[in-house]
Amino acid sequence: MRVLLPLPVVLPLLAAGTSLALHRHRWLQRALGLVTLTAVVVASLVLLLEVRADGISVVDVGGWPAPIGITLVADLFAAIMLAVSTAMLLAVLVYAIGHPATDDASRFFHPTYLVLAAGVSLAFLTGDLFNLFVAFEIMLIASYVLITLGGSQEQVRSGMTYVVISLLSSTLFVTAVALVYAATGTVNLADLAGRLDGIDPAIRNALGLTLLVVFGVKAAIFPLFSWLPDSYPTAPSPVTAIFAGLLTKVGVYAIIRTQTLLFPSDGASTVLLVLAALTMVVGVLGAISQNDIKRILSFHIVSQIGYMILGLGLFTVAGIAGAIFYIVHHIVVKTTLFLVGGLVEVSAGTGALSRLSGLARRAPVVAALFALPALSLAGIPPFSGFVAKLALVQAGLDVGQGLVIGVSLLVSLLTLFSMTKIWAGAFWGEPTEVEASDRAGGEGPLRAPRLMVGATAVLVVTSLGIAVGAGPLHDLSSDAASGLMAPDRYVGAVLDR
Amino acid sequence: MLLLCALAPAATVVWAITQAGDVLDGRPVTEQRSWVPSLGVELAFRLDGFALLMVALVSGVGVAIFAYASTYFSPRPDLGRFAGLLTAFAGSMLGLVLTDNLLVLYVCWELTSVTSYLLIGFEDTKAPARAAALHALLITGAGGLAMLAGFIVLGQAAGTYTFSEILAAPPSGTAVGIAAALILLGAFTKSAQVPFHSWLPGAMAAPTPVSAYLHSATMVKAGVYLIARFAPALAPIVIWWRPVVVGVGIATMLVGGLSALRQHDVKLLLAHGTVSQLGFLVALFGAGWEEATFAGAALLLAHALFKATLFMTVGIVDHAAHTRDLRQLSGLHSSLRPVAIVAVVATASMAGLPPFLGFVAKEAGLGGLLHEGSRATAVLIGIVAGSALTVAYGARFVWGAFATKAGSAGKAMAATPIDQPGAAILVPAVALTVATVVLGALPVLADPLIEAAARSLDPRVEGVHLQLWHGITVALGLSVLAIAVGAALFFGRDRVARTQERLPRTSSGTEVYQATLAGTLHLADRVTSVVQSGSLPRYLQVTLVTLLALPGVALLGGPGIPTDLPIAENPLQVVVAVLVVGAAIAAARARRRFAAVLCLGGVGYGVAVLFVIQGAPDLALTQLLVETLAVVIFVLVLRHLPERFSETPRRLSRLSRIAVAAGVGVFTASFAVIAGAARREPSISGELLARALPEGGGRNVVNVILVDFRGLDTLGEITVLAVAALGIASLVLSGRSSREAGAAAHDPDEPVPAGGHTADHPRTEAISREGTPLG
Amino acid sequence: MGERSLLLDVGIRTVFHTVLLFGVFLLFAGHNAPGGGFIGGLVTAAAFVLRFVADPEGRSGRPLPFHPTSLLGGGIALAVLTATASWLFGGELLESGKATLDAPLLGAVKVTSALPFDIGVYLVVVGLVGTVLTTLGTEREGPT
Amino acid sequence: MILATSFGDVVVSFLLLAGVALSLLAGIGLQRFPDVFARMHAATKPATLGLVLILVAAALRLADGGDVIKLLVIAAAQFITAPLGAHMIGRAAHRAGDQMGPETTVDELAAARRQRDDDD
Amino acid sequence: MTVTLALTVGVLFATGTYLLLQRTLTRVVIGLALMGHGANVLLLLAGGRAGDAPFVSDAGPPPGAADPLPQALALTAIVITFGVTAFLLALAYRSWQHTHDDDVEDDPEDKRIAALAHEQHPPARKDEG
Amino acid sequence: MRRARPILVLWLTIVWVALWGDVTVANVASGIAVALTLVFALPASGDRGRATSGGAQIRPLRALHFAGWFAWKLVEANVVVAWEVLTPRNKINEGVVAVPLHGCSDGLTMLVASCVSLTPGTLVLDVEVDPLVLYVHVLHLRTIEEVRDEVQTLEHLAIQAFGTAAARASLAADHERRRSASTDVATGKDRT
Amino acid sequence: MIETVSTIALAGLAVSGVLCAVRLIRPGSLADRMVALDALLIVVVSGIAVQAARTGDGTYLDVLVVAALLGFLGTVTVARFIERRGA
Ligand code: NA
Ligand code: NA
Repeated sequence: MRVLLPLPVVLPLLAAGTSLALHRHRWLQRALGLVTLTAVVVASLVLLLEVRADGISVVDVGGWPAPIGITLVADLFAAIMLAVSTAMLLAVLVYAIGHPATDDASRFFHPTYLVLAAGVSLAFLTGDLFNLFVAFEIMLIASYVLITLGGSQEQVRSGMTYVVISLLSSTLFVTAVALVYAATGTVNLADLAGRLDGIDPAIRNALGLTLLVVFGVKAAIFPLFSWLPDSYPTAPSPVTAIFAGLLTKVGVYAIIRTQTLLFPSDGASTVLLVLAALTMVVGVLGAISQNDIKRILSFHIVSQIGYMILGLGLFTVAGIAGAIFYIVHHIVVKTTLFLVGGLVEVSAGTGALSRLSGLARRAPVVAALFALPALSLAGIPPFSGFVAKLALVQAGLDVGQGLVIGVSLLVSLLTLFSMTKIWAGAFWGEPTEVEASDRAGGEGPLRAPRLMVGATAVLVVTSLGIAVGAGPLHDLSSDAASGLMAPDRYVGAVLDR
Repeated sequence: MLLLCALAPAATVVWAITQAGDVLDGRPVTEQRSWVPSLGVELAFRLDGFALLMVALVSGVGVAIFAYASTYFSPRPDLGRFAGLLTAFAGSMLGLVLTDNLLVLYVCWELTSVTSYLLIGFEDTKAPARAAALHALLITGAGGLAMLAGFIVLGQAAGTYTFSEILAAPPSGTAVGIAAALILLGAFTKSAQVPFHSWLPGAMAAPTPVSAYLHSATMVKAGVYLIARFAPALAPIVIWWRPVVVGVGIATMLVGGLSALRQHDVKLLLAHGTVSQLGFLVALFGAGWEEATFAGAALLLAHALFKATLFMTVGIVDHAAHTRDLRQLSGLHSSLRPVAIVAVVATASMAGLPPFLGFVAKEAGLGGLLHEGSRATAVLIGIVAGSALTVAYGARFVWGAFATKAGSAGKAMAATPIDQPGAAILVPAVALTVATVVLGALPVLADPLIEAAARSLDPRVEGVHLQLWHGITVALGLSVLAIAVGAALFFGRDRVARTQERLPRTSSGTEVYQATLAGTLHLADRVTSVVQSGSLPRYLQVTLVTLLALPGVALLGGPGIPTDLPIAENPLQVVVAVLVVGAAIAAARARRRFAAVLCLGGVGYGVAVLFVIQGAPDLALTQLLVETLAVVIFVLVLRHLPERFSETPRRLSRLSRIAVAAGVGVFTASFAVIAGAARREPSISGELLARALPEGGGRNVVNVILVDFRGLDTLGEITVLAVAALGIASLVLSGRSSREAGAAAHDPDEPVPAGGHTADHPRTEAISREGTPLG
Repeated sequence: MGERSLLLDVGIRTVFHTVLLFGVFLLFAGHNAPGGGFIGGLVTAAAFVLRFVADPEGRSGRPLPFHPTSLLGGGIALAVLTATASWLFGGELLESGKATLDAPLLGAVKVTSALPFDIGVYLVVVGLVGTVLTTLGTEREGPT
Repeated sequence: MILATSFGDVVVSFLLLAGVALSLLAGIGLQRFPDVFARMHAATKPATLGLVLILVAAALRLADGGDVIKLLVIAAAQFITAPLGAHMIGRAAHRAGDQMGPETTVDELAAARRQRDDDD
Repeated sequence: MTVTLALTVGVLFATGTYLLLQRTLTRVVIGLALMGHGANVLLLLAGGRAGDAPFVSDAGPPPGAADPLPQALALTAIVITFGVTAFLLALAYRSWQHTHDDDVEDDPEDKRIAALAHEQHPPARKDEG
Repeated sequence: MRRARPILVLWLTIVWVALWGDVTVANVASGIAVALTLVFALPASGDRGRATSGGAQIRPLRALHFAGWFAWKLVEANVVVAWEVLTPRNKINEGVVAVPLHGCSDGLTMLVASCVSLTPGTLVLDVEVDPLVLYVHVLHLRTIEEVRDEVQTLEHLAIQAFGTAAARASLAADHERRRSASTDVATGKDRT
Repeated sequence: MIETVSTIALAGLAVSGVLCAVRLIRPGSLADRMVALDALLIVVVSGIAVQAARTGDGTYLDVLVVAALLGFLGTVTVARFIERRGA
């Protein structure tokens, strides 16, 4: 276990350095990336099993016991997030390699992508507030580079929005760390849990809300989300897909981790529930108003972050279990949908609904690959999104939060509406000429590269698997949520050894 | 392909028959698999009498529909898709009626909505079909979500999601009322009850087999199914249940009937008729009275048989005559005689004429209601009125589709030319008609099934039987009355039409739906244009205002700013602070890029001195070096840019910027001192200081922290630096490669340089006084 | 146009090696005195910036005697390897090793694994600034 | 390096005060002189000399030989870099056309430049 | 923790915010840098009183040693901010190459929707189904 | 420059040892190693190939003379500028004077220019090479000749103190020539 | 004695620093700001040197070395690159 825990951080970093050295050999870069991420996925899965069996796993980096050194901690929540995220990283890498516009043409793609993987893993595993900041920065700098990889005018414009907003939130993060340290004298999360307990509740609350704002920007909750739909759609498809699947969820992870461990609430948190409702509503309304597949999907990211925050805001095991299940489902499905968006762009030459039509006839495979996750996204049974929604609705109604649950159900209807907009706009209708695609003119069937389709199909199957295996997975989420609702276990595992 | 798919419902029929013995004897067949037990989702199935009736309906009519569809469509490439969707629908519908778990029921319910969406939009190149598909999906979807909430409320009140257990021992309390209301929303939308009925006529954009199957025989019965199941249990508990459900049913029956009389498209006429009949069913089941329930079960069967048949005939007419407008159809009674006969029989059943099944069912219903005494009077009146309308629109349908119409100048209208269809297409319709006739004539054949169905809904159903002839009864009298009024309405159809014209037009459900949709779209645009302004300054402002609004406000409730703070620890601190503050303000006010950068440098050096005063030499060194190198990098970039900041109109007024800035400043400063004063325990640094030399092997504790205690931070940090370097290289190199590409072939997409910054016009003097360039 | 200045050239040539030396000193001294990989790296980088400022176009030879990307990769690799070395041998990640070598003439030399780690840091910092110089630094002015 | 305490203190004090006086001169000069070239004469140069005096004072107070050599390095560096900075700023200012005082009569650099531009 | 330093932090944040809320990227970067300075000073403030440099002699740490941990954290933060700022400047340069300006433009798609939203009537949209 | 390398290595070694604070075998050895590494692995970017860039020889007495002279000028100039700063009246009369020099190595040119610039009241704005001309900004300009004289004297003293034998010989020859010509020295402008 | 003198010295440097800062902050030509920044840095270095003289502690001398060797880098770079635009 001690060997396993740091692997997801260390392996990609080592590989990133090596990949940089191999920048003249794209095939070696590709092989290295695939091998490394495969190993990381395996390690993460084994870690998940071990944590499930043996409880929280802790490694003191450098052999320095907490709170002197930095501690890596894998509880069930972290292990789940790690396993899902690394699997997505691997799948998207395969897709990127298969992309005909060769997103990995840049010799910087592979090293940066690996660094992104390391950053995401570290964010999940670290048990230290400042190290979490560092993890965020690793992840963000890699994302800055990836989102502007082509250097086109659009990318640069939207990249600026993304970088500046992220930089502001990073600065606020440092500020928050400073304030927390001023009040407590430590940055170790487990240590903080005890020390924050002793200070004035108003100050404690203000610190919690400061961190909420910091992570809220990354997680794209209302009203801090606006950067996301402006920036994500301009990146290359694989990059957008992995951002959409992972990055905001790292923010959500941080919110859940800090709010449950450091600022646990006795009952439902009104602030979180209100934010959740607004996030859901405003996000979906934004999606409805859009006319481009990636932009629509981007707004849905926002909307669905609201569901996750809703689960947290209930502050019950069921609510948080719902949130965790929702996150897992969302990571897979949202990544898939963006990959499909990329398939549409590759095969039809555009993602604008006004210029797309009749794809169901011309690209039936793509249509099927879209339809399943789209239904899942809208919470239509029997797909994973339904189970996720069901878990949250049950949890909410269980504690009498009918209003916010009502909002969430309305939003899921609007989500369905928005998905039909893509479906009707792009897949239904008279097949039209393909734009800007030299590979398939006329009205014949459209083709996308096999590797891309294959990677997407694997993810679609995965999302179906989540639905089929929803029972055990929800049990797992419940266990993870129980762990989060009992912070003493985490604190004990880190401090008392 | 389609015939092959018919094997699936056929197999279901066979299976149902094998199970029928037990079920008819009142022993439900059950089966259970686990799915998400922690959420109460169990794949529990239970075949009781009512389920058996529904299964028979879904799969029996299903076989007919598949057979019909196989001849209905001319060969086309997407028939496979059609067959798949139709099969998927049939499966979902079977699941819906078979499951004994409310949540699984919801699953199937939504699946039928989705397959319905895809089937209505099957002719996806036609915009009306797409719109109708969406309409149906949104209405039934909305209702479905309400129903889900209702299920969960109910399930949580009952402690189980097992349907049969809840019905056996229904919970009580306000929660159940809420649950009932929510569930009814689902049922009403699905079964096209007023005021949610508008989607069903629209759904006629679907190919006729779909209309026949989903939108008359099966899917739209799902709501009825739900009401039938719940009514016996909930009607006694929820006080408003009976008036609301029955009232809605009657209203729907009347509204549907009246609308049917207005239609010119015979398919739409049937659709409105379906709405009306669904209302009838809801009224019968909704009361939760035993005999009405029994009658409802019978009508359910009868309706499926005659309405599917009628749709099939409409499809044949449509294919043959290439129109469904009754003003253009004429003389089909002779050119399509077999079709006309089938249609007439089915219509007669619908209109409740003996000796068909429809009559038997209606008689049972009227009789049952009469047994309920005075409390059912209003219901009876409504149903008789509705039945009269049914007779009228039934006649209108037969006349409209098949009669030879009066043309202009008193002559008969010329017969509509037709393409004579093959005989095979009529086979399924004939089969269903035979059932209508046989079961009408020999109701005893259907009686065990109907009785078992009714009894599984309400165990109190006892000793009720289907009969063709009850003797001269009040019920028969009411039937005769209805037929007479209906006939009068048909023959006075011109006057009826004129009267309907004169009635004030209330806004129809479709208009409300469309207005809601448009309103939602507009709202979405408005909201989005506010929150998603596209302006970076606005986003930043929102972020910072949120900071003030959440933690800022929370801080106001705290202990306040401590009063015992020292002004400074060292007089120099004050001097340097003043310097830093001054340089910061100057940086904020500077109008030229380099001036701002130099002021920033001043701030950086000042901060370095603050670090020195604070006792942080490493930090001071780092700050000094970083600041210097930052200035260099600034220069490397800014040398390309114009000397002065462009003063383009700003989105945010100066005042609002100052306000936010002041707020943020006050917030951080006060939070800093408040947080500092809140400290109760010493920091962990005592340990660090103590262990740095003996265990870390270094005297510079900061360095030991960086490379040892917190080496992971440092590892991350250099990763950030390395990737930043890659990013810089990537950006600059992308510029170079695009420039090279541009040199090779002048790229027209490359933006033309903004005016004033061309090579011939060197930018304004760099070194000059603020204000005038050289003064 | 940007003429070079003889005085700047000579002045920077005069201090260049001293700055470099100071950077190296800070790197090595950092564990016990102010300094360390960052600071040493920044000072070293500043030395190259000095040389760059004197001769931005690189008319008298390459501004950097190394390829910055290799410094970045090498630095990261060195740091990660140091971090993982003890871990691979059964210790914790980033666990520092300490040893005292008896070198001829030099006497007892204390070696800690913190040093190679810090050298990695040092290389990356120099690599970053070097990258800036070879990219942003060598862009021609004027409209593209 | 350690002088007799009292005498040493006097010397150190003198050096410190003289250095600070020069530094003050720079500050005042920056405010009083009329144009950027004049201010350059007033600012960096006295301040540099002042710094060197202070460094000498510090050298007298610091016991450690290494520290004293560091001070030497600092002084040397200051002597080399201060005029370089002044030269570069002055050159840039002159090229950018910053104005000298109104009484300026001779500018042979500007003349030389004009000449050279004409030749091109 | 002193009034002076707290005020300094406040002013750095205020001026940083003021610059941040503008359109020109250069100003935004400078604003972020000022806020970064504020955050770093705040981090140091969080360590408590000023003190001697945290260097340990054989006798142990000086009794009045400053808290070393915030120093290390601030150092890390400074260097990270430096790297990111350098990248942002490169981005500003690339933007200048495209547009010959470093103003951050509004998102065009957002502007299009805002224009739609402010039409008098709800937009007539075809093909919603 | 090659000849200067041993001096550079020596200087760096001294600085290294000084930085570490005590003279031990380890420090000296590592100092030499580091110095050699730096000097040979990272040579200063090349000079501009001018003939005048040469080595140096130090003559201590002359050097002392130079230093003394410069120190005196420095103090004097500081006093003058201090006076200017502190008195209310403004006697500033600025000008830029072209000062043609005899010509010497880059290092010596730098030395002379630095000394000029370090002295309050004079500042080297620009340098021309081949032939060598310093453009000196003067705060209190009385005559152009006075400025030229002072700077040329400084150069003279510097070459005497630090120049190579060849440089000194060339300087002497130049003096001879100038004395015999005994005419006005051409202005910088004329020379270009 | 040294205590008193160095306090006076620091006060004097503080005044000088403020005067330099005013020139940096006041609107003026870029060259003016650069001169002011240069002078300010020297004053700061002087201040740290005074502090070193006062305490006899050499901890901060490295800061001085860096400032003296590299402090001019910023202003020289600015000067080096803006002069091109002026020319
Ligand atoms: Na994100
Ligand atoms: Na379209």
